[in-house]
Amino acid sequence: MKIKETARVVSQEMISEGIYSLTLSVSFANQIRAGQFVSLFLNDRSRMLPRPISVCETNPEKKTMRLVYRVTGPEKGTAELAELTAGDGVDVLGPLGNGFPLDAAAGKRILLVGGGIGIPPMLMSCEQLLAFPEDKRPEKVTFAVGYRTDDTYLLDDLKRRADVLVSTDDGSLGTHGTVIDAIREGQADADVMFACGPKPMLRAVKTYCEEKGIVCYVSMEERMACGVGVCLGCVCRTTDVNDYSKVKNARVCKDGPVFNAEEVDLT
Amino acid sequence: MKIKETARVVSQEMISEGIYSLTLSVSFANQIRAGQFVSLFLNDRSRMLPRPISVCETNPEKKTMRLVYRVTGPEKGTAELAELTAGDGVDVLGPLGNGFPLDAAAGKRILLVGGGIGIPPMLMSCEQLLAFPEDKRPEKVTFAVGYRTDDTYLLDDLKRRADVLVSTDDGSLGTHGTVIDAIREGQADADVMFACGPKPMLRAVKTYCEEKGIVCYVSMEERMACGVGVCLGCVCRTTDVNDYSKVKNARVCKDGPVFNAEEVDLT
Amino acid sequence: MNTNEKKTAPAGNEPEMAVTIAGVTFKNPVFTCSGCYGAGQEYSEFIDLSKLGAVTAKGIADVPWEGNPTPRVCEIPSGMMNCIGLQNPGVKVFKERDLPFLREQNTGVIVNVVGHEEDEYLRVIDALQDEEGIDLLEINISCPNVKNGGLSLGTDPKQVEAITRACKEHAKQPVMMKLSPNVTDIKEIAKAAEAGGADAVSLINSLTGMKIDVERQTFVLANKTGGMSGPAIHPLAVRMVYEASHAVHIPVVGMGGIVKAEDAIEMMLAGASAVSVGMANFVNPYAPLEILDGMKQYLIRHGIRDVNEIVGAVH
Amino acid sequence: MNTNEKKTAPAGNEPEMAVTIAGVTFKNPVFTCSGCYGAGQEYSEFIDLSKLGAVTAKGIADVPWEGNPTPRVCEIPSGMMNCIGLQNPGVKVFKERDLPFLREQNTGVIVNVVGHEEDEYLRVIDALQDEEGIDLLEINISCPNVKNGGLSLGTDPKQVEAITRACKEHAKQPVMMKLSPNVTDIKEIAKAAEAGGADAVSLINSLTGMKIDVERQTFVLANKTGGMSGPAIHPLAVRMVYEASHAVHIPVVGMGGIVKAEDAIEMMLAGASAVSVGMANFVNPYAPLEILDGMKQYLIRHGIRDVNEIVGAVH
Ligand SMILES: Cc1cc2nc3c(=O)[nH]c(=O)nc-3n(C[C@H](O)[C@H](O)[C@H](O)COP(=O)(O)OP(=O)(O)OC[C@H]3O[C@@H](n4cnc5c(N)ncnc54)[C@H](O)[C@@H]3O)c2cc1C
Ligand SMILES: Cc1cc2nc3c(=O)[nH]c(=O)nc-3n(C[C@H](O)[C@H](O)[C@H](O)COP(=O)(O)OP(=O)(O)OC[C@H]3O[C@@H](n4cnc5c(N)ncnc54)[C@H](O)[C@@H]3O)c2cc1C
Ligand SMILES: Cc1cc2nc3c(=O)[nH]c(=O)nc-3n(C[C@H](O)[C@H](O)[C@H](O)COP(=O)(O)O)c2cc1C
Ligand SMILES: Cc1cc2nc3c(=O)[nH]c(=O)nc-3n(C[C@H](O)[C@H](O)[C@H](O)COP(=O)(O)O)c2cc1C
Ligand code: FES
Ligand code: FES
Repeated sequence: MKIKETARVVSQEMISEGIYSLTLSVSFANQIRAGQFVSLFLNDRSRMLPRPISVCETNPEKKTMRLVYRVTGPEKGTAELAELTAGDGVDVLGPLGNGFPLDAAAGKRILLVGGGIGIPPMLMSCEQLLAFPEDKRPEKVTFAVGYRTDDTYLLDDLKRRADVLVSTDDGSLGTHGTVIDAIREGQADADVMFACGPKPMLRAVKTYCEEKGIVCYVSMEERMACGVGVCLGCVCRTTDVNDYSKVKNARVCKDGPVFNAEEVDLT
Repeated sequence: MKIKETARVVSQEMISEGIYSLTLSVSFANQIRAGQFVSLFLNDRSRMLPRPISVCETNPEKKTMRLVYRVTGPEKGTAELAELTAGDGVDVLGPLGNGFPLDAAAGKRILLVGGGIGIPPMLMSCEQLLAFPEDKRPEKVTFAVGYRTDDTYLLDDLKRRADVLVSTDDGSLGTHGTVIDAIREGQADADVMFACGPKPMLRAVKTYCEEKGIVCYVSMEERMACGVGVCLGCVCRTTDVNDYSKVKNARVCKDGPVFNAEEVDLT
Repeated sequence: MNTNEKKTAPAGNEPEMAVTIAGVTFKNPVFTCSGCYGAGQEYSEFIDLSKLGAVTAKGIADVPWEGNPTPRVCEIPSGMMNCIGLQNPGVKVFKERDLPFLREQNTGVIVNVVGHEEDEYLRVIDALQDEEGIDLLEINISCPNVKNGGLSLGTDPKQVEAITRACKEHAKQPVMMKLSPNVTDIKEIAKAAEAGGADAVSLINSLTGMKIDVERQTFVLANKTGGMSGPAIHPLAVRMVYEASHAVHIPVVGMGGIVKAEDAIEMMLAGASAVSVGMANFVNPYAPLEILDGMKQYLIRHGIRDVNEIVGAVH
Repeated sequence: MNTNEKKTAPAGNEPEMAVTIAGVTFKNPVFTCSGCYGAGQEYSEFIDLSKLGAVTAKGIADVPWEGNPTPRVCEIPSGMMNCIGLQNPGVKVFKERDLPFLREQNTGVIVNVVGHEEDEYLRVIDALQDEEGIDLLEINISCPNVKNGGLSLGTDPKQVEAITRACKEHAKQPVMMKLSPNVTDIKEIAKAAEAGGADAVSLINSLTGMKIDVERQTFVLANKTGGMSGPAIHPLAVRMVYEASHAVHIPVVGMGGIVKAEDAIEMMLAGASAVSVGMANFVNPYAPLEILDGMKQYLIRHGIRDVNEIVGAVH
């Protein structure tokens, strides 16, 4: 059940240059699936649209969720979010979207691929996969993550949970190049891949999976208004006519953000 | 010299139901004259216009000023101001307007008349009059203040400085009726009167002063935008053609807020 | 909808909230705007749709429309812009999938009709002729995001009168023309709709604006321009509702930047017989019901027994 | 102003900021809006006026005008409304008191001319014919707050062309027509001004809105309606500047909701040759200079040597 509520800030810290980790107490913490997101609203009422942010981790007992986000610029809405401190209130709408199809990874070797600010939902995907009952647990979970430089974030959190292949744009850490380069270099065989990151990365991931016959799910990003599927603001192109829209469009917020890579047109 | 700056909140407290006392540290604290006001701006950027508030007291050594204001409603800008706490920043433009002509009271008996939220500038007028050199000091300073009920504010501050005549609308304290009733009842003779309050009160004050031959200055209130005299939003009607405007209008923010009662049309 | 069912006497000091537009009685004057509410399904997860005066469905054409490329939405001060371009699944799917859902909600149902040219509008209207449970047809002659058609159609009084007349000839349900704010004289346009036989007018649609991304030196929206909505356009909407309602004798449904009860009351005081809540839903899915509740409080506080008393009360 | 004095080569990597409009060169493209800057005096307490491209004085009529009753201003979401009603001391006092002050500031001087009907405009223009130090006349045919005249004059292309022609015949200084946004097609109006011989157009004036005090059930502004300005109208202004600048060959001065450097750059990318800062001054008296500074930073950051390069760069 989706809900709009005022969440309390439990804590916030900067975990890397311009990257913030925000823990919020929300009533729906234990209903969130990996790959889902929430809409955050600003207190400055001149800025009305939501900031969609993926959930990075949840703590169902404490009823909290952790978000990790980038401040996109000094005057931006995310800069206002970065000023929140423990005890403050922030309006949240969620949980939104469909999340990754975790069952598709049951008993399989899965690669969790995150580029840049697409890394956070991979942490939660891993958590939930590892929490599967013994018989359904994936055979192997591996992260493949790409950063710009060695100013990384969440890397320790990832390493604590599974093997991590790292790439950096400038070669200062791990494989010099893209996350696909890291995967090739690490010879990380997989049956299933979940990916979240910038469109060029998703495109490369899709191509790689096609080549290797890997089942691939990608999390898409688009500008949003409603976040719940009514405004049709956030559509992405689909390869076939979409069942809901009856045209070659699907709503990222409602039909996604996670799609089977074959369904979406990433060109 | 007028200036726009971000002032720090030194302290804020509610001093009566819905009435707040806000102390701000401002660079221009020692340049403020009694009867002048400042424009406060909100942090919510959807609400851009200033909230003009009279200065109630200054502390030139500490470079602070005290404002006392009423929250006009739950969703109003003043409700946002009431949430400020020590350390917060608030944008201020000031000092604005002309202030009371204190010299007019030198050696005279003066009545400082405040109604409702018009009381604060009277405190500062008294302060500055009592700070006159011995030979210029008024012969007598008396306050006459009107409240709605006995839920008063600033009354102790006033009493510490001079005699106070009080009226209340409901008769729960002092004279039952208007501040003019209190003045008549208190037989407070005066040569000069400074008044600030709602228009009906100012009208009554003007009539009373005409009747008694008292020199009378009133502080006017009007909706403002610029606060510095350019927009012509805040004009009041004048009895004669105004020298600046060349019509029967004067700018409350720049030519006022204090006018000789004879100059302004209070009908 | 059964009219008698809605017109029940208010209990205790509950003010009377029912309003009648074009002969149709709605439970209360709080509707939702077309394009901001899908066909009701998604927001039914948040609120009980039967508490609304009416749901206005997203604009429906005779065949499915793809709409514009993305980005389709962006933020502007105190509002948003959109250039959805009227993506919709076409009237056939609407009838089979969306309308049955709406019919079950026990709420007013308004169907928003779009087209590039007159014939397309008429085909949609024809397709809806025999459908039960449609209270009003809202004819969108004002969408700023469709190239051929849309704007020019709704900004020329002669064309407005002509298309209204044509719609009326085909429609079995009452017809409400939805007007564009991108005009010099809204009075003239409203009068043209009335002259063409419209049963009501609704306004305002979104106001055409533009945003440029200065760092990337490109338009923010794929369509270059978009329709502004939200509080930013509310004072314009109030002015136009005021002018239109004084120019015509048919009811006016007011919309544009309504986010709180005060805004809705303002619109009705200006002359609207009902109001419609648009982008406010995106910020707060409970907005329409909070607005309805706030309106009731207001009426009680002011000792007003019937919401119809405030319609056009300030003039 | 001496043109040669202004057109000095920029030092170091300072970008070239001078712009030429109607043959007059201004130091930089940041002006202040009429009605939002008096005649410069008050804000000269805050900033050095010689750093501005130009000051546009408050609208001046042939005789003093009282303007409208109060309240004349109110707050709206992300902006304000006003119904000042063009209060002004008349052209005689302007010439004797305000113009001498402005002349001394070493800044561009634009005089905004108002009237109820053509003759009144022409009398002001005639009275200014022999005045030194006026760079441009801005003819306000778009003020929404004056009953007889104002709006209708500026919304009818024929009338716009006619009054422009008449003004041009009388004016010794270049003429810039100030256009209203309350029109269906701004391109048509801009073309009419061009056809009438205008040297430039400026837009937008404020957008007509209305606000009602629901508790008191009265109009908030004494004039019922007022002109909206501020960020709320910025996307509309950008769209109209874009459309107008693509419709005519004369320069466009853009205004409407500019509060920060980005807004000004956006306006110029859309096609404005210069921009004017209005109500932003009320919120921040240093705004025009902060905007100018931000524009320079932007040009440097993007390696652009001359501000004129960004004019109309996004299309
Ligand atoms: C499903 C989804 C999940 C996301 N998860 C994360 C995450 O976990 N961490 C993270 O840092 N970022 C995430 N993003 C991107 C994030 O939403 C944007 O970076 C953020 O909205 C930018 O807001 P701003 O206030 O900084 O920028 P502004 O420019 O002030 O934003 C203006 C408007 O544009 C929207 N917008 C701007 N950039 C984007 C963008 N890239 N994608 C979508 N909307 C945008 C904003 O939401 C806002 O409505 C996600 C986006 C989507 C669609
Ligand atoms: C010179 C001057 C001195 C003042 N001094 C004081 C003071 O010392 N203490 C105090 O409590 N009040 C004072 N006021 C009144 C105070 O400015 C208003 O109560 C306040 O602006 C209301 O703002 P709001 O956010 O509560 O209301 P909102 O309704 O949210 O305000 C909307 C807009 O209207 C303006 N406005 C609303 N009411 C008034 C009003 N009565 N006068 C002027 N503008 C108004 C606001 O400034 C704002 O721009 C003074 C007013 C003036 C003109
Ligand atoms: C995303 C979006 C889609 C819209 N689609 C339609 C539409 O299909 N048909 C229509 O008549 N109006 C459409 N509108 C206009 C709204 O119905 C409404 O007239 C406008 O948004 C003003 O109301 P608001 O400010 O409350 O949003 C749309 C508006 C938005 C924001
Ligand atoms: C208080 C006020 C007074 C104005 N007076 C005039 C005027 O005298 N002449 C004129 O052409 N425009 C006048 N305007 C319109 C502005 O010049 C400008 O076109 C408009 O405010 C949009 O710019 P902004 O959003 O930056 O304020 C006035 C605007 C305001 C807010
Ligand atoms: S954001 Fe509205 S449909 Fe996705
Ligand atoms: S508020 Fe602008 S002149 Fe007084």
